[in-house]
Formats: sequence, structure tokens, C-alpha cells
Amino acid sequence: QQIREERDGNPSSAVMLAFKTFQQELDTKHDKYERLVKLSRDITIESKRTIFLLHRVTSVPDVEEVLAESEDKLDGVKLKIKLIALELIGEDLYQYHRAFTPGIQEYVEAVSFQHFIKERSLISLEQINKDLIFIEDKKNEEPEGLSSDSQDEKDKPVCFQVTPTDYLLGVADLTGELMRLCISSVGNGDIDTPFELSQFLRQVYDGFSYIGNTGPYEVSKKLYTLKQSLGKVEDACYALKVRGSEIPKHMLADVFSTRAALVESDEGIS
Amino acid sequence: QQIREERDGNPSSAVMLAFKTFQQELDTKHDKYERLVKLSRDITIESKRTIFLLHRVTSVPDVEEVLAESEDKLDGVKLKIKLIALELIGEDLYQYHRAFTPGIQEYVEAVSFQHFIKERSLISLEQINKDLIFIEDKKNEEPEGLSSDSQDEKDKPVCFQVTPTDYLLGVADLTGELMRLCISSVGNGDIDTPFELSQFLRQVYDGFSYIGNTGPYEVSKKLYTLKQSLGKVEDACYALKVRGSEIPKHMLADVFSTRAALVESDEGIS
Amino acid sequence: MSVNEMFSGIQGFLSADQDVREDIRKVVQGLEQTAREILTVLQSVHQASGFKDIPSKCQRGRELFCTVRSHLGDLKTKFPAEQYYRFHEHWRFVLQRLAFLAAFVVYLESETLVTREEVTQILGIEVNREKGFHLDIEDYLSGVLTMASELSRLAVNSVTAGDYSRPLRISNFINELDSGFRLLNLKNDPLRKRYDGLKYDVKKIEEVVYDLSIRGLAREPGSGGEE
Amino acid sequence: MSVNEMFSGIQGFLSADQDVREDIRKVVQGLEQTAREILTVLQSVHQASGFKDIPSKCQRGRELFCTVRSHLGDLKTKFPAEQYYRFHEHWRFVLQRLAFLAAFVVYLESETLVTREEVTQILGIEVNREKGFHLDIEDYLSGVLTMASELSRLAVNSVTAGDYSRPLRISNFINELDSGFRLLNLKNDPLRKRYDGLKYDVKKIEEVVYDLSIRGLAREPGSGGEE
Amino acid sequence: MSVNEMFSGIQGFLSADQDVREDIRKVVQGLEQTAREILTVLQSVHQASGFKDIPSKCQRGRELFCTVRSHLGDLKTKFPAEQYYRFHEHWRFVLQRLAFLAAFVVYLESETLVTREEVTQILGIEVNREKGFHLDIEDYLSGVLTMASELSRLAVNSVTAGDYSRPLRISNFINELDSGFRLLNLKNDPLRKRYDGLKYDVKKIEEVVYDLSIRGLAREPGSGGEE
Amino acid sequence: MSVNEMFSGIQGFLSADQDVREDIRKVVQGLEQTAREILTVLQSVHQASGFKDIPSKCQRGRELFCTVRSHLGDLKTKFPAEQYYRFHEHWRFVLQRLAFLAAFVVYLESETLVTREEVTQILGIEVNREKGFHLDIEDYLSGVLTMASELSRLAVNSVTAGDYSRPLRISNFINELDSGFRLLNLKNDPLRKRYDGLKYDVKKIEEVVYDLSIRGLAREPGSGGEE
Amino acid sequence: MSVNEMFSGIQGFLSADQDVREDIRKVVQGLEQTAREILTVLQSVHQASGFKDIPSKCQRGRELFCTVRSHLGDLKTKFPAEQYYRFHEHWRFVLQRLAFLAAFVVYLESETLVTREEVTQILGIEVNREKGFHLDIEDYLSGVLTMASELSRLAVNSVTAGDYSRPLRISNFINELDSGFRLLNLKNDPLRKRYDGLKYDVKKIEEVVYDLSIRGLAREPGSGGEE
Amino acid sequence: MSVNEMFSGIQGFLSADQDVREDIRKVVQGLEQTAREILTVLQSVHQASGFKDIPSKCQRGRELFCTVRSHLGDLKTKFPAEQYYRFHEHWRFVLQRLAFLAAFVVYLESETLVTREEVTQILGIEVNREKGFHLDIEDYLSGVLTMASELSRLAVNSVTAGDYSRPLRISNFINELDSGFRLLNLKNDPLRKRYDGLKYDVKKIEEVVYDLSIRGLAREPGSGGEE
Ligand SMILES: [Mn+2]
Ligand SMILES: [Mn+2]
Repeated sequence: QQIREERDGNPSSAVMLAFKTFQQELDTKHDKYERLVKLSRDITIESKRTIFLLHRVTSVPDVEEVLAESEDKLDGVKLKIKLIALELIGEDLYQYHRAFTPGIQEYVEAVSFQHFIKERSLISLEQINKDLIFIEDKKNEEPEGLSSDSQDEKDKPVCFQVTPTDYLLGVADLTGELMRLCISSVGNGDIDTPFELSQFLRQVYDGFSYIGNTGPYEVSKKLYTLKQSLGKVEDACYALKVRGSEIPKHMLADVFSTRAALVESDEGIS
Repeated sequence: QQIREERDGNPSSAVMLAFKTFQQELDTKHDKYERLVKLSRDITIESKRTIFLLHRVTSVPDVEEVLAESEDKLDGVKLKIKLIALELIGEDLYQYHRAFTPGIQEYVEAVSFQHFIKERSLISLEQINKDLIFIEDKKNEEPEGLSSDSQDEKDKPVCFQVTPTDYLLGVADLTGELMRLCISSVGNGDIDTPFELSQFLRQVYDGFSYIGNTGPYEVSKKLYTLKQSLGKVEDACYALKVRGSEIPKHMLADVFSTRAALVESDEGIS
Repeated sequence: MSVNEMFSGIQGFLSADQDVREDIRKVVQGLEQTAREILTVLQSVHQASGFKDIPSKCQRGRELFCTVRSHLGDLKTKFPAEQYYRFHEHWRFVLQRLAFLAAFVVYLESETLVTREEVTQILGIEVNREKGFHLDIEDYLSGVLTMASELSRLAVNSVTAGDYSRPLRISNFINELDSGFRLLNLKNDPLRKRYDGLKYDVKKIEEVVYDLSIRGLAREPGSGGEE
Repeated sequence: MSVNEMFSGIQGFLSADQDVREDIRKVVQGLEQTAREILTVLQSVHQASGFKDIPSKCQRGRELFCTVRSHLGDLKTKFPAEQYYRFHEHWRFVLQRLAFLAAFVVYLESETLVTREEVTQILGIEVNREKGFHLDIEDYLSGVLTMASELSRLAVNSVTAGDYSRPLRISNFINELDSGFRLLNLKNDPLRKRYDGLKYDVKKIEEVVYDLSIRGLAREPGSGGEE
Repeated sequence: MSVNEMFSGIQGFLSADQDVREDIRKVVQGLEQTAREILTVLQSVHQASGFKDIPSKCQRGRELFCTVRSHLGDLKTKFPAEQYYRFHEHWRFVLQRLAFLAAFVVYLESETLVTREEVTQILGIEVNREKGFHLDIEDYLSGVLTMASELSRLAVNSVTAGDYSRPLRISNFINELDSGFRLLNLKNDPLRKRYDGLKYDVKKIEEVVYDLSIRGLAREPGSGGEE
Repeated sequence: MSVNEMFSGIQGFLSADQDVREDIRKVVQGLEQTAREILTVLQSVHQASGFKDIPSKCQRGRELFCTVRSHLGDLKTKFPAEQYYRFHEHWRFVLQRLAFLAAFVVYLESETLVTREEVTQILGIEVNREKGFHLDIEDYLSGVLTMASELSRLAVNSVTAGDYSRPLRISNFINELDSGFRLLNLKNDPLRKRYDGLKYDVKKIEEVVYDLSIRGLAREPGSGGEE
Repeated sequence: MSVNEMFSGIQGFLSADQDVREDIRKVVQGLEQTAREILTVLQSVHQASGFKDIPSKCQRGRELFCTVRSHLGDLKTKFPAEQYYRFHEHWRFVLQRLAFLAAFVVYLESETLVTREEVTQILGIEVNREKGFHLDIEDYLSGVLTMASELSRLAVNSVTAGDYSRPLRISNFINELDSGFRLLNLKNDPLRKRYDGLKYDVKKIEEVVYDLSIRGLAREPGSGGEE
Repeated sequence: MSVNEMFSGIQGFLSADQDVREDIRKVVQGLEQTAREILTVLQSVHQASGFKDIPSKCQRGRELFCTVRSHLGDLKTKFPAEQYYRFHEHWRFVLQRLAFLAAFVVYLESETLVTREEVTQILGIEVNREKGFHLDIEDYLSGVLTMASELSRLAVNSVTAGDYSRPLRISNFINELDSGFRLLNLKNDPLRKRYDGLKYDVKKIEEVVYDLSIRGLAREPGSGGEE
């Protein structure tokens, strides 16, 4: 009657041996994936913090100070991205793409937000990627030695490549932040920024319309939010224009500087 | 500058007076609605308890005892339905229908379940409604006096009319309980009930197919569940038949009575 | 077969029910058509040119309500009087719309709040459920709320048309309405949701009055305010 | 085996059908690309600088419609004419978009409402179902509604660009459109939903005109203010 | 007014369309009613007693298909033939159901798979699109798949009724059907989803045959056991 | 029977739980009613006449908070203190509303931001989770945000009522609040969404201040501030 | 600035909350890992060879519960005891699984139903909510139901392994369990759904007993029970 | 314009990407077709008659794998080798299916578990990612799990065909597989879900073995067990 004797997992059978190697392979892969997810989460948090920090430019006296602080924060983020790049040496980037894409998108959002505040223009994908080439110092750097397999690899620069899609998605989210910046600017009496922003957002919106639904699904999904953000910015400019019509332009600045004195701080950006 | 003086709610203005009557009318209506919802909830709970109780017929020695107890419970439910009927005197039943429909459907489920267990047939809507005609004793009854407006009303019987739709929906749910009864019967060695049930459920299913999507939406929605229940019952009968094929019928009973002795109780319904 | 017979009986009931609903639907379609026509007439008051001949527009609206009354008279014949709520959903929407239109006409004529009685007279139906086809209180109130948001639009457009006193009168009216509604204990029903919308109308009108105040355009409440 | 043979035959049918759909999809992709290009051209009117050379933008748009006509000519050859509705879903979206673009061009050129006939001429297709590849009435109306919401955006941006008379003209146009739509008995279909959005566009534009009026900015179309 | 005239014209179009749909809906309701009647007749084969007089049930089903043919004949007159796909959704569901019923009748009569041609003959419609009101291939296949799941139920119930040989025949039939479907390149459409369900029917029937085999109950089709 | 006894005991537990929820629901209904009454009292400050007797309105509000405290005292007795989060959803909404009302009263009285401690005192509950029935930080913040949008409305209406200094004070207050919120790392939760709305309140108030400034009406922050 | 300081404090609270959740997640991952290991050990009883050394498998399971206790001890330190329900969702699933495993070990050891008290002892947690980290009654019942379906599988496999008395004992046990559950008034919650599945386990076991009975293999409940 | 240029660049990238995907899709369609043909060949083993000539069916399957190899060779040329995972989703499904078919052929031939190396040889692809187009370990394991459920079906059908020893051999094989899988730490990914399904296959096969055991049909494991 003992018909099924000895069948349970003879530990030295070929099947069990094979599965032991599978176990190892899967665990290795999964661990790497988890490390990347963790890095991505850290990058997301730090990038979000940078964005929050940057929003302060509309309310503080010293914009440069904020920018310097955000620069520091982004340098920290870049170091994390370098760790991702190190994990990916010799790997197929797309194999682990889902692990780090949220973080990278948020980084694109943060870095392009900073770029816009400084330069009033859209940072290019090339520029972003150029900033993610990390050149190793010959010896004493990087004592963690995350993947220093061979000696000659040390000389090659480690670099990370943001994919065009992640770039697009990050830029799409940027527009939401720009909309918030615009509303805050109006709220704080900055009368130039909103017009610049509407000009800029229209260009970005045109760009996205041009791509339309040929991009990945996530991009088309964001088009609607983008259009709403643009609408809010256009409405803000309209309101400024209409209200501004009741007073000559040179007096406006005057009004606002009086106002600024009241809230005990100098004028925002400009 | 005080341009809007005196406008806030002059309490004796025509508008405010009108709204005070609206307030009263709405509150009266709402209170009645709430009372009906409460009654409906009570009816649902007690009906569900009755159904649970009735399921014990497959496992206890004395079926009659269970039936007597459930009869008692249902009498209690009927008293609640009488309260609903009293609330509805002079009202449009459908105005408050949404308030009590869940309870009434559950009552139909319970009462038709009991009827099936006793009579092995489907209780008719007419029968259900006949049981919901309450004749008042002339004087001393009903000291709560919920709506004893006029003297002559006391002589008329109070009655409640279950709508055909509520009846249908209750019967649709009944089939789920019958399926459970069938599975339990098999589990307890009752070999006749499943076949009777499958016969009966097929008739009900045919009835519902005949109505199809001409009934209200909720009915069509339940057709799928009904079909699944029927399938489970048919599978159970099939299993009994197939297994029964290995032994002559008269031996089967023997087998089960032995079995029954083991679980220290007499045969269930039979 | 007994189960079979039972289902046949119910099927009979369901068929009859569907026929009644079909009949009702047809009449309601006519009603909706007429309601749209009245709306078109009344909405033209928002146009700059519309402010001049509000009375004649109201007149035209009143005439179209005759057709409404005849449709509603027809509707009553389609089902047993005591089963109003059984089929309520079919005409609830159009009845709310008609209540709104009646309220709007009356407001345009006299700047007063139409009473429920007046609405039922305009529509040729009953106030009390017992008497027959009537106007539910919630439907009346819903119509009034729709009018409120139409009035916030009117406040905006009357400024455009150069009438600076009307917004103040509307503001007073809406505030009284708001106080009235605050007396009611609205539960989480559709009416409550619609009432929440009134806040926005109140706010919008407040902003119009604000715009007039700050520009000193709202000074004449004494003279032409009551018009 | 008989069943197998039957299914082989069926597979033939299915493959042919899939091929047709594949062909259609490809042409539609081209159409969408061109539609996006036209959109980009026309959208630039919202830019502050864009108000100056509306005519040249319309000109450029008109040129791109040539490509559209050639794509649509191609599309017709991909399937039997009487199966239009079989594949309607494939091109419905892009056709509505093209109807919008045609309506927008015509409005920018002449501030009039494009007719369905004109749209079909611009697209090089038929008005009547019987004649072949045509523009469904619902698709035409959907395109018109999209234009309405584009116009409400245009009203806002023209003020920003310092053009204070355009919003009034847009307001009149949209009001006329709104009256037109009120003549239609729309069912609870997608079009009805889209039409409900028109109310917001009307209101939005009225508020723009209001903002101009209260500040005395809306007077300069000279005499025509009360129009 | 020009815009208003335009929209009046459009309303004409829309009304005509709605009337057609209303007409279609009515005929389809009748069809559904008859389909339900046929279903009730055929479903009774699952009853223990039903196995005896399958032929008479089929007979009765065939008679009811006359009514179906007359309804469908009526349906064709309600709209222009080339707009089949415009209104397809209205009758698609009932047509799939009728295809199932036809397939089921034919199987019960002869234990063969109905061809699309046979179905169209039973329904009195065309096989080819070009010829007029026809049966779409997908709708035919959908009906066949519904029958498959009905057969798995029949296999179970025939055992309960003491007929031990039918499940084997059903199993062979379903296997053949499964092979047939595997020849088709189904996209991710509703049909594909329904086809995935066929696997469960196949498995279910195999388990029935297994239960019979292991108890030695499946031997009595005499020689044909291995067939 | 042992297993049966065990399950009887378990049933006791389950019933008790349902009873607790029922009890909680009842108390919460009372709370909502009182909250509505406080709201009605406080909202009357928006009316022109309301600006005069803000103190007496606050007084009345404070009195009604007694009822709130008694309801909340009652609520605490309905369930074991350590199961706060088990039933949180039942009272979360009304607690946020009460936090708003407390914040509004305090602002009207002293033009300061209520602290969480103060709110809990007004409501008669705890600050610290450990001590018992408390106010969650998210619920406190949500109440504060609701107040912010009430203040933007107040700024508009105080201009209408002729109080030109209040908007400036509100503006300063709201700006401070905004800076405060900017310190928080809000995730994409409901609070974040509500916080996004704050920007519009800031903007609206700023526009009022701007309107006053360009007309030279906003210069008297020192002098006429208290009117 | 005072408001700013307040908000800095609040930010501290919010960050702390996120950290707590992160900590909890990590411990729960460890728990899930250990639960999987216990499952692997216990499931080997289904194998023919497994029936011999049930005691040693239980022994091994008991050892692994030490790790569980240490994980759970760790978990308790991650958050304040009174906030159990605030984070319940994080560990609910794994706790149900552990309750199942504890119930299974106890059944294999003594063929009795584990009490909730025993489960909490095995897991090193509390029975009473008031005392701290406890096992919710619903989670206990859910674990018991999972065990029931494991037992139906065990009944099948014990026959294959030649143990004919175990199925009868399992049958009695499961019947008692079923009676117990029938005492509960379960609402339409997840537990009710899971309980419905119990009936199928009862049925399956009964079929095994039936198969043994008709073959005269089930007579020796007294003698050969332990094989 | 700079922003414009950037988007043009990206649009170029996206177009190229779409072209690649289009190419891949076409090849994958061919692969799916061939996979379906292999499936049809192999599934005929479930038929009573199929048990006789398993070898010839395997032979035929092997031949069809030549076509598979040629399709896969084609596929490799459609995209840069190092971007395998960028397009993985396109062929993942069919590759899992082919892994299943290869595993099934090998099992039928030798009753052993195919290794990953063998699968890659049969498909003409690589084992290691570095070497080129390879078979992902998850896809290999997924194919193996599909085979397991095919084997549970085979166990049932071999009883029908009168082969009582095969189910026992399958049971042993599946148990070994189950032990293997239990070594893996599967996360909450699709593979985990599929592995959860293995439980049902194990259970089903256990029940078949049980049916044979209780009828004394499973006695011959000694003689013909290894076949
Ligand atoms: Mn963002
Ligand atoms: Mn029930």
C-alpha cells in the first residue's frame, strides 16, 4: 500500500539539485531588484523634498540660498543614482527598469524644476544624462566597492542613462509643479513669472500634443492633467492682465513693493 | 456701504416661514423613513437568523423542533412587518419602498426556505401575502398605538403586500440557501434531498430563464449566481449517483445508518 | 406545473409594468422637449440684449407652460394615481427641471421666491399627494436650487449689460434662500449634494458684489434698488 | 476531418478580417499624425504672439488638410463601402478630431460655424451615408463641441494678449451654438455628456466678458457693445 | 437664424435615427421572448425525465424557430441593409443566443456540429454579408461555445439520469470542437475569453468519463469504447 | 459540547462588536447635527450685518461646543480606549469638521492659529494618543485647511462690508499658514490634495489685497485695523 | 516664527509615522518567511512517508514557532500597543496564516481544536485586546477554516497511505467544527465567504468515509486507528 | 525653437521604437501559430486512442520545433541583442508556452523533467543572457508549471484509457516538482500565483491515486511502475 514511498524531495535528486541552482539565481536577481527598489524609493523621497524646497523661491528673500541648498540635495540624489548605475554594470538596463523608474522620473522632475527656476528653459535629456556620468578616481574612492570585479573597469566612467520615456514622464509631472509655482507667484505678487510660465507651459503642451498617443500609455494618461495645469496658468495670467488693466504697469510694481514690505520680506524672484 | 443690511434670515419673512413648514414636512418624512429602515434592518437580522437555524435540519435528530423554533422566529418577524404596514397606512407604498425592501426580501427568503423544508414546494406570492394580513382585536390589543388615528380604522385588517419584484429577489436568494442545504445533506449522508433539490432548483431556474431580462435589473443580475448554485447541486447529485453505482441501493441506506451512528445522532430528514 | 404557473403569473405582472413604463416614457419625452423650449426662451435673458424685454420673455414662457400642463394631464392617465412613487424616477428629472423653470419665470417677473403652490398651479398638478399627481417637496426644492445657480449667472451677466443694482438684489435674495435651506436637516441625499453647490453660487455672487463695491458701483441701493 | 475543415475555412475568414483591420489601422495612424500636426499649428494661436498671424496659421492648416484628404482617400479603398459601421470605431476618434480642426480653422478664418457639408469638403469625404465614406452627424457635433471649449480658452488668452473685443464676439457665437444644441434631443449618450460641458464653456466666457465690462474694457468695439 | 436652422435640420436626422432604433428594439424584444421560450423547452432535457423525449423537445424547438424567422424577417425591414453594423449591438446578443439554440437543437438531433450555413437556414437569414442580414462569424462561434458549456452540464446530468454512454460521446465531440478552435487565431477579444472557458468544459467532461471508467460504468457502448 | 461552547462564546464577541458600531453611529449622528448648528452660527459672519457682532457669534459657538463635549464624552464610553483606530472611520469626518469649527472660532476671536492642544481642549478630548480619545494630526490639519478657504471668503465679504483692513490681516495669517504647510512632506494622500487647494485661497486673498492697494484703500494697517 | 515651529513639530510626527510603517513591514516580511518554512514542514504529512513521523514534524514545527515568537516580540516593540488597529492591515494576513499553522500542529498532535488561548500562547501574544498585541477573533476563525480544508486533503491522503481510520476521526472533528460555525451570525464579510467553503470540505470528507464504508474498510474505529 | 526640437528628437525615438515593436509582433504571431499546432499534436494524447502512439506524436512535435527555431532565429534579428528585456513582454507569453510544450514532449518521451538547457536547445536559443536571446528562468519555470496542470489532466485520462500505473508515476513526478518549487522564495509575482495553482494539480492527482488505491487498482507499482 505504501505506493508513494521515498518520493518527497530526495535532496540529491537531479530535480532538487536543479531547483537549488534556481533558488540561488532567483534570490540573486530578487535581491538586486530589492536593492534597486530601495534606492529608487530613497531617490523619490529626496527628489520630492528638493521640489518642496524649490517651491520656497516664491516666498524667501534669498533665492540663491534655496538654489544652493537644492543643488546639494540633488548631488546627494546623484550619488544614489550612481549606486544604481553600479548595480547595472553588465546587466540589461530594462530587466530592472520597473524597479527604479519611479525614482528616476521623480529625479527628472526635480532636476528639470531646478533648471527651469535657474535658466527658465527645459533641460534636455542629453544634459540630464551628461550629469549622470560618474568618473571614478583611480584608487582611494568608493571604499564600499560595490561591484569592482576587475581592475580595468575602474577606469571606465560609470554612467546612467535616463530613458526617453522616463524623461517624458518626469517632464509631464514638472508641469504640475510649474503650475503650483505660478499660483504661488501670483499669490506673492510676482507678476512676471506667471507670463513666462504660461509661455513655457504652452510649448511643453504643444510638444506633448505633437507626441500624442504615439508615446507609451502613461504619457497619454498625463496629457489631461497637463492640459488642466496649463489652463490654470492661463487663467492666472488672464487675471493678472485684467486686474493690471486698472493701473499703469509702473504703478503695479510700486503696489507690490508696498505689499511686500507688509509681509516683511523683499520681493521674490525677479 | 452697508448694502446688504437685514437680509440674513429675517425669521418672519415669507421665505423663512415657508422653509419652516418644509423643515417639518421633510423631518416627518425622514423620521418615518428612518423608522422603516430600522424595522427593515431588524427584519433582515431575524430572517437571517431563521435561515441559519433552518440549516440545522440537516444535522439534528429532531427536525420538528427546529421547525417549531423557526416558526416562532418568523412570527416575531411578522409582527415587525405589521409595524411597517401600520406606518404605511394611507401612504404610497412605493414612496418608502427603498427603506424596507432589503428586509422584505430577506423575509421572503426565510419564509420560502421554511416552506420548502416543510412542503418541498415553492411558496406562492399569494400565500406570503395572505400570511401578512393582520386582523386587530377590537380594543385591548396593540397598546403601542402607533397610528390609531380614527376609531373605525381599527376594524379594518392591516395588511402588507410584498411586491412581485421583492418576491422574485427573495426567491433568487433562496436558491443559494437550497444549494447550501444540498451540500450539507450530502455531507450528512442524506441521499434523497439532493435529488429533490436539483429537480426543484431546475424548475426555479427555468422560471427565471423564462423571465430573463424582462424583470428588473437586480433580478437579471442574480441569474448568474442562480445558475452556479444549480450547477453545484447537479454536481452533487451526479457524485451521489456515481458513487451509489458501486453498491446496491438498499445497502446504501445501511451504510449511512452505520455512519449516522458514528456521529451519534439519528438520520436527518429522510 | 406549479412553479411554472407562479412564474407565468409574475411574468404577466412584469409585462404589464413594462407597458406602463413605455407609455410614461413617451409622454415624458414630449415634456422634456417642451422644457427645453422654455429654457431656450428664458436663457436669452443672459444676453446683453435680453435684459430689455424680460417681461415679454416671461410671457412667452408662460404660454409654453400650457403645453406642459397638457402633457402632464396626459401623464396622469397612464398609471394608477396611488402608484406615483412606483414610477417616480421616470418623471422626477423633468419635474425638477419644470419646477426650476417655473421658479425662474416667477423670479424674473416679481423677484420673489415661487411657492410650491404656485409651481403646482403653473404645472397644473396637485400640492398634496392625496389629491393626485403632485410635486414632491424634494423636487420643488431641487428646482429652486437650480434657479439659484442660474441667478449667479444672471448676476454676472447683468453687470455686463450695465445693470449694477440687480446683483445686489440677487445677493439679498440668494442669502435669504440660503438661510432658508440652512433650516432644513438635509441627509446625505441628492438634495444635500445639490445644496452644497449653493455655496458656490453664494460665493460667486458675493464676489460680484465685491467687485461692484470696491469700484464704488454699488452705491445706488437706496434709489433704484427695489426697482 | 469535417469539423477541422470547417474551422480551417473559418480561420480564412478571420484572417482576411484581421488583415483589413491592420490596413485600416496603418492609414489611421498616418491620419492621426497629420491631425496632430494641424493641431500644433492651430494651437499656436493661443500664444501671445499668435494673435497677430492667425490668417497665416489657417493657411498652413489648410495645406495640411490636403494630406488628410489623401489619407482619407486611401482609407476608403481598404474596405467595402457598406461596412463603414463595422470598422467605425477605428476612425471615429480621429474623424471627430479632424472635424474639430476643420471647425476651428473655419472659425478662425470667418468667425462662423462650419457646416457639416463644409467639413466633408475640407476632408474630401461624403455628406450622405449612401454615397460612401461620410461624416456621421454625431462625429460632426462632437468636433463642434471640442471647438467650443477651445474657444473658451481662446477668450481667456486673447484678453491676456490684449485683445479685448474678441471675447465678446466669442460669447455671442457660443451662445448661438448653445441655443442650437438645445434644439437637439440628445439621449444619454457620449454626445450628451460632452454637451453638458458646453454649459461650463458658456459660463467661463461670460465671466471673461464680465471681467472686461466691470473694468470698462469691453466698450471699444465701438457701437456694437449692446449689439 | 442660420445656426438655428442648421440645428433644426440636424434634429431631423437624429429623430429619424432614434425612430429606427426604437423600431429595432421592439422587434428584438420579441426575438428575445421567443429565444427564451426555446431555451425553456430545450433546457428541460436536463431533467431526469427529459432524456426520454429529446426528439419531441427538438421538434417543439424547431417549431418555435418559425416565429424566430418571422421576427428576423421583420427586423430586416427596419433599416437599410448596408447599415447592419451601425445597429449590430442591438441584435448581436440575441443572435448569439439564437445561434446557440440552433446549435443545441442540431446537436440533440444528430450529435453533430451545426454549420454556419445551417444556422442561417434555421434563422432564415443570409450567410454572406453581401447578400443582406447575415450571421457574423464571431456570433456563430460564440453560440457554439455556449453550447459546449451546456453540453458539459448535459454530461453530468445524463449520468444522474442513468445514461452512461452519452458522456463519452459528448467528450469526443467536445474534443473535436476544441481542436477546431485551436486552428483559429483569436485576438484578445470577447471570443478569446469565451474560448478560454472551453478548456474547463473539456476538463469537466473528461472527469465525468473518468468517474465512469474507474467504476467500470463506461464499458457498455459495447465495441465503440476506444472509437 | 466543548467546541459548541467555544463558538457560543465567540458569537458573543461578534454580536458585541456590532452593537458597539451601532452605538458609535448614533452618537456620531448627534455630533454631526451639533456641528451643523455651529456652522450656521459662524457662517453668518459673512453677512454684512454679521461683522458687527462677531464676538457674540463666537460666544454662541462656544456654547454649542459644550454640547459637542458632552457628545464626545459619551462617545468615549462606547468602546475601549485602545481601539480608537479600530473605529476611526466612523468619526473621522465629523472630527475634522469640528477641528475646522474650533479653528474658525479661535481665529475670529483672536486672529491666531489654534493649536492642536487648544482644539482638543475645546472638544474636551486628549492631545496624546496614549491618554485616550484624541485628535489625529491629519484630522487637525484638515480642519485648519478648511478654515483657510473660509477665510478667503471672509476677505471678500469684509471688503463688501466696508472693512478694508481685515483682508490684509487675513493675508498675513494665510501666508504664514502656507509657509508652515510647506515644511511638511505630504505624501500623495488626501491631505496633500486638500493642501493644493490652499494655494488658490492664498491667491484669492492676494487679489483682494491687490484690489485694495491699487485704490489706496489698504494703507491703514496700523490705524483702522480693528474698525 | 510660532506657526513655523508648530509645523516643524508636526512634520516630526508625520515622519515618525512613516518610519513606524517601514519598520513593521520589515518584521512582517521575516514572519512570512518563517510561516512558509513551517508550512513546508507540516505539509509533508500528506506524503505517504509523512504519516509515519507526524510527531517529529510537529516537533520541528514547534521549534520554528520559537522564531515566530521572537519576530512577534520584535513587532510589538515597533509601535505603541494602543495603536494595534491603526496598523492592523500590515500583519492581518500573516497572523491568519500563523493561526492556521498553530491549529494544524495542535490537531496533528492531539486531534483537538486549538483554542484561541492556545494559539496566542504558541505565538507568544495576548488573548485580550486590553493586554496588548493580541489575536483578533476573526483572524483566529479564519485560520481554523484554512485548517479544515487542509484536513479534507489529509483524509484523502491517509486512505492512500493505508490509514483507514483517520478519515472517520477527521469527519467527526469537522462535523463538530461545522456545528460550531453554524452558531455564528456571520455577516456578508470575508469570513462568511470562507465559511461557505467549509461545506465542501465536509462533503469531500464524507465521500471518503462513504467510500470506506461501502467497502467495509471503515468498521475498525476502535482497533486499527493508529495503524 | 528649443523645446520643440527636444520633442522632435524624442518623437523620433518613439517612432523607431514602434517600428521595432511592429516587426517583433509579426514574428511572434507566426510563433504563436506554430505553438498552437504543436499543442494540437500533443494534446491528442489525452484521447483514449492517443495513449497508444505517444512516441509518434512526440516525433511530430519535435519536427514542428524546427519551425519554431527558424521563427526565433528571425526574431533575434529584429532588435539589438542587449535590449532583450525592453521588448520582453512581446514574446514572454509565447516563450512560456513553448517552454511548456518542450517540457511536455520531454516528459512524454522520458518521464523526466526537462532542464533549462534542454529547452533552450529545443528552441535554438541561449541559456545565458550574456550570450544572446535566452530563456528567462521565470519563463522556464512558468512553462514547467503549465505542464504540471497538463499532467493532472493526463492522470485522469490515463485512468479512462485503462492505464492505472501512469497516475502513480505522475504523482511521484509532481511531488518531486512540488518539493523543488518549495525551495524557491517566490515573491508576490505572477510565478507565485501560478505556483499556487500547482496545489490544485497536486490535490487532483492525489484524488486519482486515492480512487485507484481504494479500489485496489494501484497495486502494481512494483512491476510496471517504472515502465
Ligand atoms: Mn510632483
Ligand atoms: Mn441568503
